[in-house]
Amino acid sequence: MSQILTAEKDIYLPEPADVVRAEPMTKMEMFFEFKLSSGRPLGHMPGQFAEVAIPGIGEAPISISSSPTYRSGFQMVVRNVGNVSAAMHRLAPGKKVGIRGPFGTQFPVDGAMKGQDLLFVCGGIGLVPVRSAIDYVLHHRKDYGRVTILFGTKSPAERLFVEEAKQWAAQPDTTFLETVDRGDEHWKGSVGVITTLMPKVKVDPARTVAVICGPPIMYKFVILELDKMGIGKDRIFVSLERHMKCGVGKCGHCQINGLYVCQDGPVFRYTDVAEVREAI
Amino acid sequence: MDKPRVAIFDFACCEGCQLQIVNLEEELLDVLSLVQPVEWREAISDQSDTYDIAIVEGSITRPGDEEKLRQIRSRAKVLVALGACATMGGVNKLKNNFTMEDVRREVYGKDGSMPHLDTAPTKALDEVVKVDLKIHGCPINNKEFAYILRCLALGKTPAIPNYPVCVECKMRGNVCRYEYNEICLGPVTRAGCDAKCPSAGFWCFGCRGYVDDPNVQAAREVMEHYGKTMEDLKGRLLLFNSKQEATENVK
Amino acid sequence: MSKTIDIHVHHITRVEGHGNIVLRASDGRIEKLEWQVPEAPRFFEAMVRGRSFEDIQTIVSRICGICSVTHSFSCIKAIEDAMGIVVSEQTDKIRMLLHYSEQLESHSLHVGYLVAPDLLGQKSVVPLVKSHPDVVKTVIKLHRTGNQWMEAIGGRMTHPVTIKPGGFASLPTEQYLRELKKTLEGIVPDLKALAEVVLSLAPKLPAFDRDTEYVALVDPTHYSFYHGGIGSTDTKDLTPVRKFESVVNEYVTAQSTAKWCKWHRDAFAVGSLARFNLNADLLLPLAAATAKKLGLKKGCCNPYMNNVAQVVESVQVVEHSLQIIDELLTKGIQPEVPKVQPREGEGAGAVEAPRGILFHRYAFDKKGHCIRANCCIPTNQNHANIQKDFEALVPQIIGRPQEEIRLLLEMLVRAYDPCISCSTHYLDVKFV
Amino acid sequence: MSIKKIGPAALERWVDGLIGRQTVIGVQAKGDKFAFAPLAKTSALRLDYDVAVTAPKAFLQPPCETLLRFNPKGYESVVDEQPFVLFGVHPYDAAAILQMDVVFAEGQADIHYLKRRAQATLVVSDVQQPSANVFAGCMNTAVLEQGGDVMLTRIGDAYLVESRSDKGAALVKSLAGEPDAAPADLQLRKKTWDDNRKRLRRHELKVKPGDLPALLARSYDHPVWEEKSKRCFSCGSCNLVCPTCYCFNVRDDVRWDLQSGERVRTWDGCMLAEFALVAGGHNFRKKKPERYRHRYLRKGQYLFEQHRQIACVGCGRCIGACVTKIANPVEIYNRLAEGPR
Ligand SMILES: Cc1cc2nc3c(=O)[nH]c(=O)nc-3n(C[C@H](O)[C@H](O)[C@H](O)COP(=O)(O)OP(=O)(O)OC[C@H]3O[C@@H](n4cnc5c(N)ncnc54)[C@H](O)[C@@H]3O)c2cc1C
Ligand code: SF4
Ligand code: SF4
Ligand code: SF4
Repeated sequence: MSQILTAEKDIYLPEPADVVRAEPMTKMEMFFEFKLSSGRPLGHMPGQFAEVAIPGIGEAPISISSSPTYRSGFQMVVRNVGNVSAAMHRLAPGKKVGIRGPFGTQFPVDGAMKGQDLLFVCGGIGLVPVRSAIDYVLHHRKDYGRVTILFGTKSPAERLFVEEAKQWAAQPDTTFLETVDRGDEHWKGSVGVITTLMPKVKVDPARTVAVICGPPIMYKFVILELDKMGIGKDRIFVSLERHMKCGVGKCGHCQINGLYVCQDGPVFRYTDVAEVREAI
Repeated sequence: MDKPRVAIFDFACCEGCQLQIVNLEEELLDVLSLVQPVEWREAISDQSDTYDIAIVEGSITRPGDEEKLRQIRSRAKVLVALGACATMGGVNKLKNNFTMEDVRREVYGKDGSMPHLDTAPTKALDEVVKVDLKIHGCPINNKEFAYILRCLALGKTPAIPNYPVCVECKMRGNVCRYEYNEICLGPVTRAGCDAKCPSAGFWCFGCRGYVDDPNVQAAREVMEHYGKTMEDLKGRLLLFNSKQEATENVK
Repeated sequence: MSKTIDIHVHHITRVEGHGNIVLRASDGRIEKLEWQVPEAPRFFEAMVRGRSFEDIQTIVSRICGICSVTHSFSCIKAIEDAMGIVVSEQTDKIRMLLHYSEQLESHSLHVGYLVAPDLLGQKSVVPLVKSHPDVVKTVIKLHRTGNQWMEAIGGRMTHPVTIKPGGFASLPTEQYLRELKKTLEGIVPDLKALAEVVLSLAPKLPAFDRDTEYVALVDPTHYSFYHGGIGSTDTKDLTPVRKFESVVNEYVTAQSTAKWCKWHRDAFAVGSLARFNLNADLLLPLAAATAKKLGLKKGCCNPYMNNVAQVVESVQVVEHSLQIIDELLTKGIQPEVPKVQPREGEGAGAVEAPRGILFHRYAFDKKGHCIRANCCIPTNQNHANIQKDFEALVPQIIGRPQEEIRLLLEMLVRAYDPCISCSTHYLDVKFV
Repeated sequence: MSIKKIGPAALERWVDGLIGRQTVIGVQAKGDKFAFAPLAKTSALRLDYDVAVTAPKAFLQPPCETLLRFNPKGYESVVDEQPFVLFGVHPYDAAAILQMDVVFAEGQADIHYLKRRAQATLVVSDVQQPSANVFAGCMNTAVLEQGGDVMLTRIGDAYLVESRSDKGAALVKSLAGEPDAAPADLQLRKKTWDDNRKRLRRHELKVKPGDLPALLARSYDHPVWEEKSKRCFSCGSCNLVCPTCYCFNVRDDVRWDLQSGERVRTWDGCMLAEFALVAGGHNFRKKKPERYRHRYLRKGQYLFEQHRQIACVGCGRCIGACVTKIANPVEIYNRLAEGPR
């Protein structure tokens, strides 16, 4: 029989945080560093997200882009697409926001990924959450095998973390490849959708774990390629996005069939969603 | 930051929407804390040619009015259509079911041909110029007007419902008008009025216009179930959605 | 010294709808003096053809945002006349109650928001907030009371939805009526305060009399807004509403998209002053005392005094509403569901809009679809009279500075509380 | 705890006493229908009602409620802590409330619901007059054998009053002097329950509720979704009248100073076109059949997988509320049970 539980903590009450850095990255994306005003660390793991609140405007779920190994605060990258994101773009250091979280599942950096070769496949802003895992892995470099990072954007102007990516590539046993859908007069790199990069990488499917994050349309095609490479479905992890209001499994918006993206995700093992019809 | 300069204009309409602004009573002062009215014939004596936001009420029913509206558009950074007449032509569109000679003769008899009684098929503002924002309703809901104004001042896109009136009707705990065999347009009409009419025991006649994807075909199919005819449904759809495409599709 | 006056008030402000004042004179000789109405005609009478009797009120309410309740009632009464429907006493009383809410709302809007700025030397109500905060507070309270009262019984603040042929879509609860009674008792001091303000400003109202025919509804039992036949100060007999065309005698003029009217003379006036001149003996005690205090006497023919009559009427409607509420509460509200079988026929209805008598006529076919309509609105009935007032007033003031002349003419127009947006007119009605 | 038997006069005395002490939300006439609303006098109480237009959940998760207030200093929680009695809740609606209790308490507990719920005393009343569309008998919710604070059953002109919790005991304290129900009365109550299990079946479900999750799980591609949803208005009525639906939206409203205001939550529904729409315009359930299917699957399969309870209590409100008559779960379940055509 049910009983009524009572809790004192209001799960909807944001905690104040200070804007430490707010810097434009591209035309549409802005980089932020926040610090909880209480000084307490956020306590997240790579792949998790938090709800960012701007009084009067609303709340939006935003991935935490920095690794927990980065201790002076936490970082986010926000694309200006609507009300909260636009209001965030108007923020400057010294301003405050509200934070709830961290919420959701994490990339299994201490589980399935440990000791394995890693293949990260990111489209556009999908690099943002994955960056927390990349940084975490590179921070504990010895614990993992080969690291390959594939990154695709629509155009050169939309590339994210350009300087950091150079440092990733400079790490031992680490490859960073990128491509753009459409180049411009300065672009000398690869042109084509992200799947065109995949034949260029050689992996040992038996010891590789793949992580995918990007726009909805990308998953199907990348998974087909991974399948061709022989990487098992249970060795693939995806991070998914849905409409989300509460972040705590109540509002009903983020359901993918029976799964809640805010609780069961955003990071899913592909075998757990492969048969879930609305997932990918 | 300077307060945006706002001018309010009206074309053919009953001016009920402007009245709703007046009906904000002391909140009008709050409105004035956010914007500076520079022209508003119904309430103040000033008139001006320079403004940032033009709020336009009423529909276009005379060729000469199109020119005036274009002029307003060219002067305003933002053009807001206020109320059903402006957003979709309103009841004035009923006229379009007749020829213009016919309506002139019907109302003015043999004098109907006098030049100052000239009239043309009714148009909503966006049939003449680009409209940046629509404030729905006949009349508008002044709480929504106030909300929209605050959103704009905050730099926020206001959330204008894109779901049917039934949602608000259920939230208010009403008994559905269909239970009394009345034709209610709630299921195809855009919410945002707090289901005012069904809450007062009257059917929704669609004064906020259709939702983006109205299932008019379904409305047609249910008529028989309630002992009504297509004509009954069309007659009601005509009030505020006359000559709009989706109505036309109801054969 | 030759002096030329050229006044062209394009779209006079602080009125409903569009009207122009044109005056051209040189050396005291008037060359052109016109009250023009360029409002876009909206052709309501043509548009309602073919529509069901159930939808007519929804349409014609939109003739005017300020007197939508009145339009609704004239329309519903005409439909009921055409279909032989007699409503219950309860419905009749609640309708009067709803109708009064609009009188209070409109009168306080007009006196407070639109006219007061003239008398207090401001361009709008906005600066009054600082200069005369108490006046503004009183006006807002009265206006809001009227609006909330209208919304509670009519379902909406403007364009009511509860008024149906045969009765109401939903009835006010007894609890609401008790609350309303308290509210109305509560605004009596505010009405008195408003009367004081008007009293103090009355000397600023221009002294200008012109012998005029006044026309209004007259009912022997009470100061009427909703019942009765058509009365005139020029005759003792009442004309039945069904014959209203013989009263208004509409005609088209090049000056106006709205039609003009005349009855016993070349023009007549309707509105608060007309009602007062015809019904003053039936005022309830507090309203009668207010009239006395403000020096308003039966037979007054200064059009500027219309605003004073509006204040008296505001008191009257509140006083009468309190009586009606008591009567309703004594009997208790009985549930009633209007059921109407449409039938072929033709009928007319009239009620008093805040700005004067309003007539509607409709003819229906067997299925209850409208085949013909005619609406004659009060502002139209006043247009010719405004012109006549102009012609009498201007020679008296022609020597004054142009700005002053202009203001006096604007004030005159505003005194009539014109509601020009209701441009709907029909000529040569022939019903078969 | 003993079960009391009280006559109409005692009932009136009792309820009048309650009204004097706290807010009592009781079922009353609303035109020719019934609704829960604050009760002013016992004579307005209509325990013979068929179904309340709006489910009593509206008093636990209101259509619009303030979660937080904010001002330039920050956010603060707003919780409602006024005690009240929900009087006359039918067993199926009570069953729905017991489900909501689980939803809002599990995982991260929601204090806005829970605090309000903790203040509520639930007086459950057996159905006297089955409504036109009720099928609670098929969903095992026609009778509430356990749960709630007080259970009322009408026996002839009298009521049996059973207190089922400490809160219930406190509520019926003033009835201490009333006679205990005799064994024959309890027999009659049992008969009423047995009857109600049979009577509250205006629609007959041809599958056992326990078989629904599996049935739904294999019906994802059934043609009925497409077929029926052609007539769907996406009006959400079926969601909003449902006593077990709890999905919500959250939005901020500011005052004129543009700095202070409220974060409010409102009812929402998965049938509404923009329920799964994200910024940038991608809609994860863009088509009507997808949303239509989701509603049935969520109630009968997804939520069952989560809580082991079917999120349908057979109140029949959705059947009546749907203007185009496509929201009848029994019809859909029976159709699915017939197989893939
Ligand atoms: C787990 C997760 C992680 C995310 N991480 C990032 C990130 O790191 N950086 C980033 O820029 N964006 C991220 N997003 C997307 C971001 O949440 C949306 O772009 C944001 O909600 C848009 O809010 P807005 O107020 O700016 O737009 P609005 O003006 O609110 O318009 C967007 C509309 O979609 C609704 N909506 C609700 N949830 C979402 C959603 N998840 N996505 C899009 N729209 C939504 C809004 O309520 C609204 O109706 C993430 C989303 C999820 C679910
Ligand atoms: S009354 Fe109208 S708006 Fe309300 S639920 Fe019924 S159809 Fe929808
Ligand atoms: S219920 Fe319908 S007619 Fe009434 S205000 Fe709302 S949209 Fe307009
Ligand atoms: S009530 Fe009917 S029409 Fe409305 S969303 Fe539900 S199924 Fe569709």
